[in-house]
Amino acid sequence: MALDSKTEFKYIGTRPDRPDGMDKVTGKARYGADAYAPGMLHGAVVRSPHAHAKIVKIDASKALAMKGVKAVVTRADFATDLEGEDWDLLENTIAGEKTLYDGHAVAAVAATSALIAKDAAKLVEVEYEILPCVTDVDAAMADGAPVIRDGAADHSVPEGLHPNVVRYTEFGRGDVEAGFAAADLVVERDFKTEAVHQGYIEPHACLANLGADGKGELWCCTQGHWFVRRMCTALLGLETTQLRVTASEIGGGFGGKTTVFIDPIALALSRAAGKPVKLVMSRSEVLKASGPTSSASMNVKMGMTKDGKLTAATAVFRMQGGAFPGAPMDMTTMLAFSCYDLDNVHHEGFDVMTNRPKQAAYRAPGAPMGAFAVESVMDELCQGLGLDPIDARLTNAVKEGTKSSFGPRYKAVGLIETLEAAKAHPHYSAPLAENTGRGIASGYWMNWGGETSTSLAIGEDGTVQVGVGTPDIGGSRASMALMAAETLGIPYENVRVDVVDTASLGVNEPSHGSRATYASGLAVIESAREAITKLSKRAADKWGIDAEAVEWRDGAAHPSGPNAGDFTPLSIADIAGEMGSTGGPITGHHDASPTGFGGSFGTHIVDVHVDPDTGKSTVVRYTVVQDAGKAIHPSYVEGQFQGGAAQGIGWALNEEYIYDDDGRLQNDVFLDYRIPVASDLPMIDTVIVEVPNPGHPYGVRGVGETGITPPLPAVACAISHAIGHRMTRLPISPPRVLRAIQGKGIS
Amino acid sequence: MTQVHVTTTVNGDEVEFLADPRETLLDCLRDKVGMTGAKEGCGTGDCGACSVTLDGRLVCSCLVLGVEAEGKDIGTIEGMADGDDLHPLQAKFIEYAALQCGICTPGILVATEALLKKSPDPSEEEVRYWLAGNLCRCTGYDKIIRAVLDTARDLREGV
Amino acid sequence: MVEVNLWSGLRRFADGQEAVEVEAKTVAEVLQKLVEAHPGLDPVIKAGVSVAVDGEIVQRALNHPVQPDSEVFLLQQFRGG
Amino acid sequence: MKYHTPATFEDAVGIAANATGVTRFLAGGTDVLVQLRADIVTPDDLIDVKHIPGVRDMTQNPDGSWTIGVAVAGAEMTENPALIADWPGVVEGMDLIGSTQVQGRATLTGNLCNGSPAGDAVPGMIAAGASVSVTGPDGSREVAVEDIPTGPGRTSLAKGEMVTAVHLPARGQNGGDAYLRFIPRTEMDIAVVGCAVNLRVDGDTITEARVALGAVAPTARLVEDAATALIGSKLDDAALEALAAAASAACNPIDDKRGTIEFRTHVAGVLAQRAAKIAYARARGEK
Repeated sequence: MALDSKTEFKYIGTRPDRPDGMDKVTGKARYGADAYAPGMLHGAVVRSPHAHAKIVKIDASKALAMKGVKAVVTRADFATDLEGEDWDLLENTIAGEKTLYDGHAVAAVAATSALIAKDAAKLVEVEYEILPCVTDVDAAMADGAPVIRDGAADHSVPEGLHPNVVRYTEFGRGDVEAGFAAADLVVERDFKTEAVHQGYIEPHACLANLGADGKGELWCCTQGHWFVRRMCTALLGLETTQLRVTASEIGGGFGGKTTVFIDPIALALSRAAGKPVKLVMSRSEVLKASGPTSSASMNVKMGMTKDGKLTAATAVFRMQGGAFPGAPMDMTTMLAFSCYDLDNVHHEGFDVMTNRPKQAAYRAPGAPMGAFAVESVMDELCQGLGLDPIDARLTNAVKEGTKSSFGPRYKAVGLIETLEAAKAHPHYSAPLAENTGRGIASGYWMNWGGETSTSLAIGEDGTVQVGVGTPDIGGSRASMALMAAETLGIPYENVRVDVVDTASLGVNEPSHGSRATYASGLAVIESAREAITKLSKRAADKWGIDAEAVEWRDGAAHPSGPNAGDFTPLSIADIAGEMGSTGGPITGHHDASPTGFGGSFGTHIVDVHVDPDTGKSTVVRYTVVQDAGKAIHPSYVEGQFQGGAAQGIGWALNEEYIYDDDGRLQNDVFLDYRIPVASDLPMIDTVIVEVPNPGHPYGVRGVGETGITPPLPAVACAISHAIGHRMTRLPISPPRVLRAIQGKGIS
Repeated sequence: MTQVHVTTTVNGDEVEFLADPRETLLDCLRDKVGMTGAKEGCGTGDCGACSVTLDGRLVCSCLVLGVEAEGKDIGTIEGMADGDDLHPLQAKFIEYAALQCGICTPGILVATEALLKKSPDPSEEEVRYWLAGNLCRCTGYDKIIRAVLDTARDLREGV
Repeated sequence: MVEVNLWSGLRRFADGQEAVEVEAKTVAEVLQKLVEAHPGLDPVIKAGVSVAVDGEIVQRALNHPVQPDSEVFLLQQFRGG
Repeated sequence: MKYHTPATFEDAVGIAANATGVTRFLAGGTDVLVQLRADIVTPDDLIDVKHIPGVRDMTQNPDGSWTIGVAVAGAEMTENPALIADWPGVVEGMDLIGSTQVQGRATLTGNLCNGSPAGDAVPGMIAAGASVSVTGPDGSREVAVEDIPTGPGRTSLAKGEMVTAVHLPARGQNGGDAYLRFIPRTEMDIAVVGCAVNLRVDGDTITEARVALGAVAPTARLVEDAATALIGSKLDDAALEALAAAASAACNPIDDKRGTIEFRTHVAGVLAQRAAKIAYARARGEK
């Protein structure tokens, strides 16, 4: 769908109050754990304390004998005929023959109270035969490493690699050796990043009710309730549409709530007990057994001439995604050099299994690790050649028509515009204090369209209700209402937007891939246009003229010109008030898998102070510049920029999964899984660049994910400049910085 | 099971419930009193989503036992607005888009209300340190801090 | 004929070629003809690929039109968060 | 789990002494509830001491010393200007524990009796020369704070014994104390290293000093060599260097998720110097 010629907007670009604001500031909004049902039971999950173990026997008799216990389920209570990704999903939901990571679910209990369920779970006796485990990506690829699951590798893996390497990719173009030979400076570095967690504040929670007749209802916090429906029905052997899934308000997701963990277990418990079952994860369960990111071991080599032109680039990404295939090495490889125009480029990627939980998406999945490595090398090249890091990026920046490093040519994109805006920003030229370094980095996320279905209905008074299927994580209902109001020409306040259940619309992909405002927004605009066509037809019928002779503007039908006739305009309320007697209800609807999503580039500037005596880093100033295409509700666009930056800062400085030699997670509480707190951060300045996306009527680009990509390298480069040593391993914790300052390496 | 009968005051109203001594005040508020505005984000006092006041003192309700509430005066997010009139902090949070997913918002509002009672003219640093125990993963805190500082200014100036 | 660019890891399934010419008017036909010409690509395409046509990543939009002069790339499947 | 609300220390001690299972005293609960939640410790008897008269009192005695009740929350200490004026280091150690919300509940006594080597309130108390009253089935005794912890999670308190009050000595003239800790974030972390310095000056010269370190050994510890490095000096560079060396030498830490041996040992010296400078300035009235 093409960009409208419209450039003047009445509602889009304004900052009205979000429709769910009142409920969220008064405590009324209902999240995953805020649902209750009559006769409801509480569930608790029995989890493996071992990273890798054979399940010899499960004896639930003592638990079942406990007063108040109504059901115990194990793997035997789920579908048995699954293969491929569905089998992986089930195996991750509840262990079969082996437990594959610390916290892997083994069984579950339903009881009349949460305390009884918790006590009963401790009485489920599981006999384990402990197996050797591996949690590090490089160790898992090495000869002699414990095999997580033989035969898990797919067609892409060349012979001779360890069975834990389950997918492989390799692509590029040109002659990289000739390119490096033409360079004035070549820099090659190894990098490592640890796994991190999305860190949403709301733990996974659901309320399930499944009958023996195979009909069920599920309330849960999710980014995509149609995905939940498909996954749960597959795992439980149900017909897809017999399960109605309602998405609660969602307390953060960032990709981590695009899959299922406890929902199928709650449904199985409900089916076994014949009652509704509520299941809520503890924070420890979330950290141990939901879906953190991949960790990565990387090598990047880039060559540059002394005037700043990149001549060649290669990258190798080894990424572990837990005990299942799926580490996002495909996205990492494709996006690693996405900022640069390269004739000679080569990528290699390995998807490696370890004894860790199955990785899930996390904001621009796979991209931040690659950006960390590539932008760090870019920075070192600029440093070595005495070039301004923004000028050097401008020399190589992709633009419309540039062939991307992964193949296709870019349509209109805004990298150059973000670089120019960053260079012009006062932050870039501000003086630096002692022991403080400045880092610059760019990043990209290509965004997504995906299956989308929306509906819109006109009320009797001319107000409008909109139903969308993409859960609202960060204010998207406000954006939908703005787009509907703009299209219909009616006040923002006259539009109500709901995230409706799976029985109310066609299939919707989750709110992932930065698609909600683009794809659901586009569908809402099209739904509104369909309704306008119908509204105009009613006016035409009333006036006795052709529908083509009716023009819709400012929320009313007008004769399109003097030739159409002299009629008093009919407002949406006028037409709606009579619709029952002029042909019935008036609605609009749109179903599509739109492909005109446009990617978003961003450039970040950060100043970091380092205490030379302790190695402690403090972010003292931060600026985000990013292309939004068109900011529908600028406050929530800024919010996405700021939130992405904060998560990236956490990833760079303090967040990490720490496993001991037995594969047990050492930091399964927020005390030790250290996400940034309010006093850790400065204000985060934002600049919204608008290079319209030609694939959306109003020019929208998704903005959610790009913002987490530049902070990793930007922070790392700032610290490297502050201390005079290149930091190549995340997190850049104080002990690592201190070692670097003391010249002891950065292990 | 030895449940203890607890009589306490929540937002000015007397309430009674039976609590197992192991249940937290948060469990009791949510599951027994029907007030789900306080959220459990961690259960270990690290995230602040369950913030309430206990005899006027800001606490994590996950770190208070339900049985300890006997005879106490508890304030929750549900008591912050005066009927339909939002507290100025609540209104400013909406106006400034100081929430995205909103799960941390009740705790942050209860905490900042306590701050402004104690310190009507806080510095940015003071607000940030006061809220260090209220984790927000969506916003990067920027708009939250601005909303608190500007509400404090409005209240001082009688806006 | 439409030239379809493969990522180089796929060369071993396509007789060493990096680009394969097929007669096709839609994305569905592109994929079908590729597999007919090079059956080794079948598991790759079944496992999921993205298709880019003239800079637009159309993923599985099988009815998406393809012109003889279109620039077509097979890409690894996209995943977002 | 049985929940008790004794009205006197005698009753509390009686319950604890006669209990057959696991017993815990509940004051602020910020450790007990976390351990309960994580299934680390589920007491059979939980004895809430907050119903005992006087446990919320902070009293300055006629001799200038302080008696702090076992249920006085950190937030109450930071709202007591006279206490802060006398013992700023003790108060800032307490104030660093957890969030504002945790400060509404956490207590000096709880932090001490939890037995964590990283408790932020403990080094300040040790440096101050604080003691606690301990009451048990066999009567009461006064114990120096540094003699309470015996190892991670362990104390010298016998079965049925409990701390009933904390005593801080009179501040006296020309004294100052300070506590600093290292954490990777700005708040909400467990100390990787903690250091408290308490000293007295005569003019520019340090005449008395006590230095305590936390999180660098199985218990918080008093470091006499560090004090020796300070006494008689004017906090010149040589004294600071000797102080750092003594502090680092006193470390016997572990590598764990929060820090390495190497890092803790180095930073103990850095913090000792920084805390000494603050304490010195305070002692000289440069507050």
